[in-house]
Amino acid sequence: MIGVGKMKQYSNVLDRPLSKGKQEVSLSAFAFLFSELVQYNQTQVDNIAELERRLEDAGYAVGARVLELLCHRDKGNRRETRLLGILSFVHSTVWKVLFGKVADSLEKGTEHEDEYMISEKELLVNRFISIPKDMGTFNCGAFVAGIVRGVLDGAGFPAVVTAHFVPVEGQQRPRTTILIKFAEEVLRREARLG
Amino acid sequence: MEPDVSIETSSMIRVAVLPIGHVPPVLLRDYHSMLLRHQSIPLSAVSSFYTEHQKSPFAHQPWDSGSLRFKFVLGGAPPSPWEDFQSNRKTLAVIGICHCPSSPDLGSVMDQFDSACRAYPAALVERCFAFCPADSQLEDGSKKGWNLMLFPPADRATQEFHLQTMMQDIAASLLMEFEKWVLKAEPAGTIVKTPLDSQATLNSEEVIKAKKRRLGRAQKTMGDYCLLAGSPVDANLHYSTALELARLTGDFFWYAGALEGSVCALLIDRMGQKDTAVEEEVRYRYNSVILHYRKSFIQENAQRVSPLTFELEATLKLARFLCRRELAKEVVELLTNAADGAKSLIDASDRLVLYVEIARLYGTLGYQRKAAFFSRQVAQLYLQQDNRLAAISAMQVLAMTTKAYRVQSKASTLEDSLPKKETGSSVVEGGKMLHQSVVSLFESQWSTLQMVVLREILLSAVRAGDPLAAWGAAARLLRSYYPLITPAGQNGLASALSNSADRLPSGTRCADPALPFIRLYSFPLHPSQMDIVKRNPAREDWWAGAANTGPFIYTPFSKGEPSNNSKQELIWIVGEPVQILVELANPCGFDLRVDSIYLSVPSGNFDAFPVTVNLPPNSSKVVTLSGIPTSVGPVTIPGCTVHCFGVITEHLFKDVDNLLLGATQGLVLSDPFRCCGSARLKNISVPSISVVPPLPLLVSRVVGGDGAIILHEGEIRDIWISLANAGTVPVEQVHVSLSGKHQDSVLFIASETLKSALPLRPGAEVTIPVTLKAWRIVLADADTAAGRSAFKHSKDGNSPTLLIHYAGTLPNTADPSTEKSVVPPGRRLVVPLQICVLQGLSFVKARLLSMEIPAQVGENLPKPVHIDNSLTEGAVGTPNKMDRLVKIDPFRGSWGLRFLELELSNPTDVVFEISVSVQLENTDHEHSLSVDRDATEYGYPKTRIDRDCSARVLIPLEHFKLPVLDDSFFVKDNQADGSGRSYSFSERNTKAELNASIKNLISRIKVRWQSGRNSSGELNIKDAVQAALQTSVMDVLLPDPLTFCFRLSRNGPGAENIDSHEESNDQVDSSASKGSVMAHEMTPMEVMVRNNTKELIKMSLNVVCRDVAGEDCVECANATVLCSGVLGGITMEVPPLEEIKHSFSLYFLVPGEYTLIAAAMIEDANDILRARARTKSSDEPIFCRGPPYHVRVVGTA
Amino acid sequence: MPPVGPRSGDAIFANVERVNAELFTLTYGAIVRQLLTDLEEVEEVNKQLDQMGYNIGIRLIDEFLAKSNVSRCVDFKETAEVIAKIGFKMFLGVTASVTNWDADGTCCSIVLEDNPLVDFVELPDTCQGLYYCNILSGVVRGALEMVSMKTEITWIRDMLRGDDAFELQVKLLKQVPEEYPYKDDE
Amino acid sequence: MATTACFIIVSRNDIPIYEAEVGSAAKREDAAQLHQFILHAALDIVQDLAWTTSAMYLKAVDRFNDLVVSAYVTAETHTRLMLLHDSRNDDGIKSFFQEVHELYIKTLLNPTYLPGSRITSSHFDTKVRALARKYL
Repeated sequence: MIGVGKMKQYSNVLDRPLSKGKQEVSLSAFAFLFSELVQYNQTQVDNIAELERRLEDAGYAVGARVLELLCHRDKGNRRETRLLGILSFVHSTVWKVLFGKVADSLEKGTEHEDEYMISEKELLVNRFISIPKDMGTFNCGAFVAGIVRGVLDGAGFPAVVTAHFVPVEGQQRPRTTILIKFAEEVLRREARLG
Repeated sequence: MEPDVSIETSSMIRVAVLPIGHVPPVLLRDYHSMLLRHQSIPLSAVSSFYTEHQKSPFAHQPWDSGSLRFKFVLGGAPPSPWEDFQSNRKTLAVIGICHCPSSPDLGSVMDQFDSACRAYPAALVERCFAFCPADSQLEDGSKKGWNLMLFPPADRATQEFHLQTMMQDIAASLLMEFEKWVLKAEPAGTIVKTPLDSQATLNSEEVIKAKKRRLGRAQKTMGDYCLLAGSPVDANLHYSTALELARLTGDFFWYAGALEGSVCALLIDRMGQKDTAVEEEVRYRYNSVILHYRKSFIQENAQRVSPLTFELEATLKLARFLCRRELAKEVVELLTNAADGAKSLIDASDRLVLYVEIARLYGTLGYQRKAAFFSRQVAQLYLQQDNRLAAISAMQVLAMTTKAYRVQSKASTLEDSLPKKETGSSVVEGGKMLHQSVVSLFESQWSTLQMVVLREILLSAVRAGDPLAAWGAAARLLRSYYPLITPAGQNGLASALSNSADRLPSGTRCADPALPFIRLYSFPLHPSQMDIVKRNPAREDWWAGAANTGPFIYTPFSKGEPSNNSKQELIWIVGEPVQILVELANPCGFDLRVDSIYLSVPSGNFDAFPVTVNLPPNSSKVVTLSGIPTSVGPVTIPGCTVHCFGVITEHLFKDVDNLLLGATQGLVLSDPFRCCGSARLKNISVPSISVVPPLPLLVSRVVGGDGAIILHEGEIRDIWISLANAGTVPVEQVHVSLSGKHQDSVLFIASETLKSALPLRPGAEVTIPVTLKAWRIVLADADTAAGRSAFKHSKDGNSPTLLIHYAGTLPNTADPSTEKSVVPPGRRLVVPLQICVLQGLSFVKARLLSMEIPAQVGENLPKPVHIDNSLTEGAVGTPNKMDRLVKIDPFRGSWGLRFLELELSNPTDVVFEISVSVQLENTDHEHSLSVDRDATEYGYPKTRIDRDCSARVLIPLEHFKLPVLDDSFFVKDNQADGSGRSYSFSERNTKAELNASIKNLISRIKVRWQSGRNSSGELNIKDAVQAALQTSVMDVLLPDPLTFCFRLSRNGPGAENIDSHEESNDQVDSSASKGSVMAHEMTPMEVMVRNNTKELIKMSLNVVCRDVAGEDCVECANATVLCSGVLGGITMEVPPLEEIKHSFSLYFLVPGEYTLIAAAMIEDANDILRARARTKSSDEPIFCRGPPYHVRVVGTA
Repeated sequence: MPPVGPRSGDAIFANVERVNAELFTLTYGAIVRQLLTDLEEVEEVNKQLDQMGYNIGIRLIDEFLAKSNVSRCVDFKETAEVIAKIGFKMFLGVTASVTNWDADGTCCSIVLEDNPLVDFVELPDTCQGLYYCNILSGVVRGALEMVSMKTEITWIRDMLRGDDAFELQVKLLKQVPEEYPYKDDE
Repeated sequence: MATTACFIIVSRNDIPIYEAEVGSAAKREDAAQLHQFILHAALDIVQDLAWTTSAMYLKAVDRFNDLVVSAYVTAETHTRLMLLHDSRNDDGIKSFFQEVHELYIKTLLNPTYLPGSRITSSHFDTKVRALARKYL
């Protein structure tokens, strides 16, 4: 029956036009799915770091694809070759498409040249997840961090990307900051390109 | 074309360096390198040797700043046809190099030198340097002609200095020669030609033009000499005129030449310092140089000669000049154009040079892949010319490309492994993207290219006669690309491997492994026999905590993905062999013979035992590799050392792991193990192993028991386990514990015996008994055939296991010095008791029987039943056993006598003998005066049950009757028959008591079996019996409230003596005869009523006498029995636990059998009685009836 | 003012918060990818996906009942309809149809023309036998179990296997008498 | 249609994840090999060039003898579509690249496809060859 499948042309993904990305599903559907992602991975690890790594990997897979898709669809086949360009691409284009809004803020790290931060008051994936006490600093943002890393790495800006809770005064829920630390080769190249 | 040309080349004086006589290559290289230090001699240094003969033509010679440049050509070069065009192509000096020790006769040396020099007509200066001459040579050397320079043996510095002066001298003389030449050249415009100008062209020219052209060329040449003389300014002057003339005469070729010269002059003048202006200028002029060379291309003699080489050289020169990363684009453009030229080059060697140069330049540009590409082109050119030297060069060139094509030999990767990783990780930040890191680790990536390159390397290596290189190439090819190679091709490679191996000395090592693929299969941590347990010196019972862990706790494959960070600790012991399983795969189409394979242990404290393996095509095999740790310390096992295809190679586990990882990601060609049909297994991390000093080693053996110990259900047997110390250290501590299922089946372990044997010296042995009691087979298995289920059991590992923790001496931790020295660990010996429980007798059912045996009226008083031991002990088979089996007390009456009938069947194929015994506490009869014995046991005859037979066993129960009826029982009774009456205390409690009493009743019944000589056990029938008794337990236990009995009171009162127990039995026997009554006599009788309760009972007693027909023969019309005294409605009160007598007399008219029955109507019965009588209503009277008594009346009617 | 009877799927979907389907699809893709890498065997992956779906199903039912005031559907037929028409719409924004009822109304098919899970997906030969959308069957099973209907769910058609639609066969095994332990605690 | 045309997709780590000889010329193994060697060599140039422009189509980047290498760098910078050809039809090549790029995106989006691994899908191959016939 698989053979039959190959015959059917319309069944093949390559023949379908790329979606315009306007389609939507209910947030709770995603919420359920995401919580399953987290729960499954919990069964595969014995420590938080490992869990975050696995979530990040999952995110990476998403990011790498999103990059290619969006550059083609939303940026008319232009590549981002400069650091700031790619950052704003992540901060605005990627965020807009995936989370329906531009990220709250994009800042340059104060102490380190190679660090940038994307902050979000209420990261989509953290909205419906409440971290059990025993999981300490675990942050589902790792998934988003993975997406970011996927985009950056894909575009040739390898970086270490991590998600952190940052307490905000006057609010009991902390905001999530995605910390991006670029590899030195990236900065070297930036310098060369001037 | 010439290799290694640059713009500056035009200013270099070419010097041939020729070895004269035999000069060992090493030395030659050394001397040459000494010369190379003097490639540039400053004019300032020359001046001392320089003597001005005439006005120097070099007006603007920069004596202070300038210098002469040399280009040493080792071995010299054939004269070029283009010498006139570019003077730097002339070999202007010859330097001979002679190593005196190897050529003693300096005379002949000189002759050789002179003859050598003849090959260089253009040479202006000739010198022969003779190194380290002997004294003899020194003196006759001085005689010889002036151009032999002796370098007496001296320290390096001196020789350096000597050489320097020599060179300066040479420089000076050359300079003077140049001056001569220029002066000579000036007036007479000597005709200089190049192969380019054909006769035709020369003749055809009209005179003026020809003259001009000659002048121009002369000027150009003089410019060249100025350059060589290190005077750029003078050179420039000549060049500009030359350019002018060449332009006028359209002599493009020479124009270009002059222009090149001018650029060189410019650079020399600028002392090599480049600023953008200069760079711009150079770029500009050189482009026109290139242009003009191209212009000077003349069709008609194109085949014979073409200026193309010059165009290309110029291009390369510019490229080299600009060769910087920033200008990459431009350089690439130049080089690409240059490359285009290749195909139109006539001379193959020119093409070779061209490609070499391009490759080099790309290399310096950092374009490794480009460089590799052209290097390969070079290699192919070499391979086209079919000779060994060419092959060698080809091989060397290809070797340089391997990095770019990622087919390096492991040997080379080892060096640059670090930077490689670094770049790898920069692409793969944090190495998190697993598959990427895998890919960069995996050999095969751009297989098409890689295979070609490796094939070429193999080919060239074979031609070059370098078997090792050939082997390595073939190995890499086979290992990485077998899936892409046809079986035929694979065979070819295999034979290539063995062929090259034949040319190699045996025991040659190669960095590149070929086949097979080897992965860690499993790491048998200690067989449970040898478990090692960390010994905590602090606690005495170090085994505690370790004890509960079953033997199979250390399983190397833990759940979850292989996490290498959490490596297992593993301890090996010096001198105790260990084994590791590896899996070998041969995915190729030929039989693979691994001559030897053994664990490679760099740490060196391990003796690995090699094994030989044969792997059929496309097969994999799991091989056990063993070895013995030789000394204490950590052991690392990165892989295996393999001797295969005649060469020894290292196979690292991690390489294969990466490969497999790649395979799972679908990134690599194929998984060698999968395609050999071997299952995928999680990759196993080598545990971190440490070797510890020798420990004691206990080995166990079940004495006589080969394999499983076979027991019948419930069987109890002793077995003997012998423990021997096979280690080299005495056992000091030992502790035995149990684990596993059915621990309760081990009744006793003589651990004391073991302890007492300590310390157990090496080789010593001790045997300890262990008492086992077979458990019952669960009913599930019971129906399946006994044997099978039994074996299944033993397999299930549901037999118990003995854990014997033991250890050697504990270093006295008293002194702190030994504190740090780690305590030698203890060990654990696991002795699984392989118990097979065979199904034994199977219990079919138990049921309650009751029977009634009427009593006889006799003279004696009924006595409470009791048997003294003398009769029971082993009284099996004695004649009077029967009446013990069924205990009848004729007087007390055996009314409602109850038996427990057990039905047993024997499905096994052995014979069983059953013996039932009942145990009684004498406390039952507290009222009897018998001396108190704590327990008496009733034996019953053995019952034999043959195979496949079943048998019944009767167990009378009346012994259990209680003497007294008191209320405590009623509650139970009441619970028992579940009447809903409410009582003071809670049900639960009473139920418990009830069960307790039943249990205790049951527990006194034992059914033992015996089979054969040494197998015996007890049948577990408690539940069954309980079930059987549950309902009627009350009737079994409880006496009636009243018991009645009759007797003949013929020998008057007083005869009632209760103390004549001894002869009770015979009396009972005789009672029948004695009790017979004569007809036609007044027979006085007594009826006795005993109150078994603790309260006084009021009642009205009735006595009835019936004949055989059951007619009441007293109170009827034609009475056959007359009576005196009251028989009916006798009201009496019986005090608790007392008897009351009532006398009467009977007169039997007719002899025969009569039955006396006493019955009583209890008035105002209390609850107890009601309960016993199981009546609900409180008003209805309770009727109590004794057992029937028989009276035999003899006599005549 | 609770609207009478169940609200239409579209109405609900219009009102619930929504996210870009691509995020959903790609995330699901990432999950499947992880499972394939971790479990290696396609069968295991199918199991795990079904399990995940089941976990979702049993949690999702509350929200479903709450948002769509579906008066608890007693008979299986009705339930199936509700799932197809409302359930799929309100969560995935796609509508499904119910067909192929068997005689005794205990077995039907839920047919999906359009399925956000499988955008971009094409099964390579190494993944034949994978039920890519198996999570859906799990969801349906789990949800139905919460309304006390034990069901067995099998894929009849799968576009990834070349069929023209996705068809889930839902077979009612047994219907536990009505009781809502999960309804109250919210 | 180009007589010679060799198309490859090179992943990050410079591994060809798709190769196709799409020229009309008869296939010869040594030729095919040479083509790949040329393409491989061109990677150095592409690498440098890629960062100097944000365009994906880099036009002709390198040549050897009369064989020209044109390159197209996708957003996922490490993925390069490279074509070795002897024709000079620039627009054709450009559109070819763009359409193949779209195919590549679709392939990439397939979750069962692991970025950087070989593209084994047979549809992909057939479609690429079709495009080659159409544009080259």
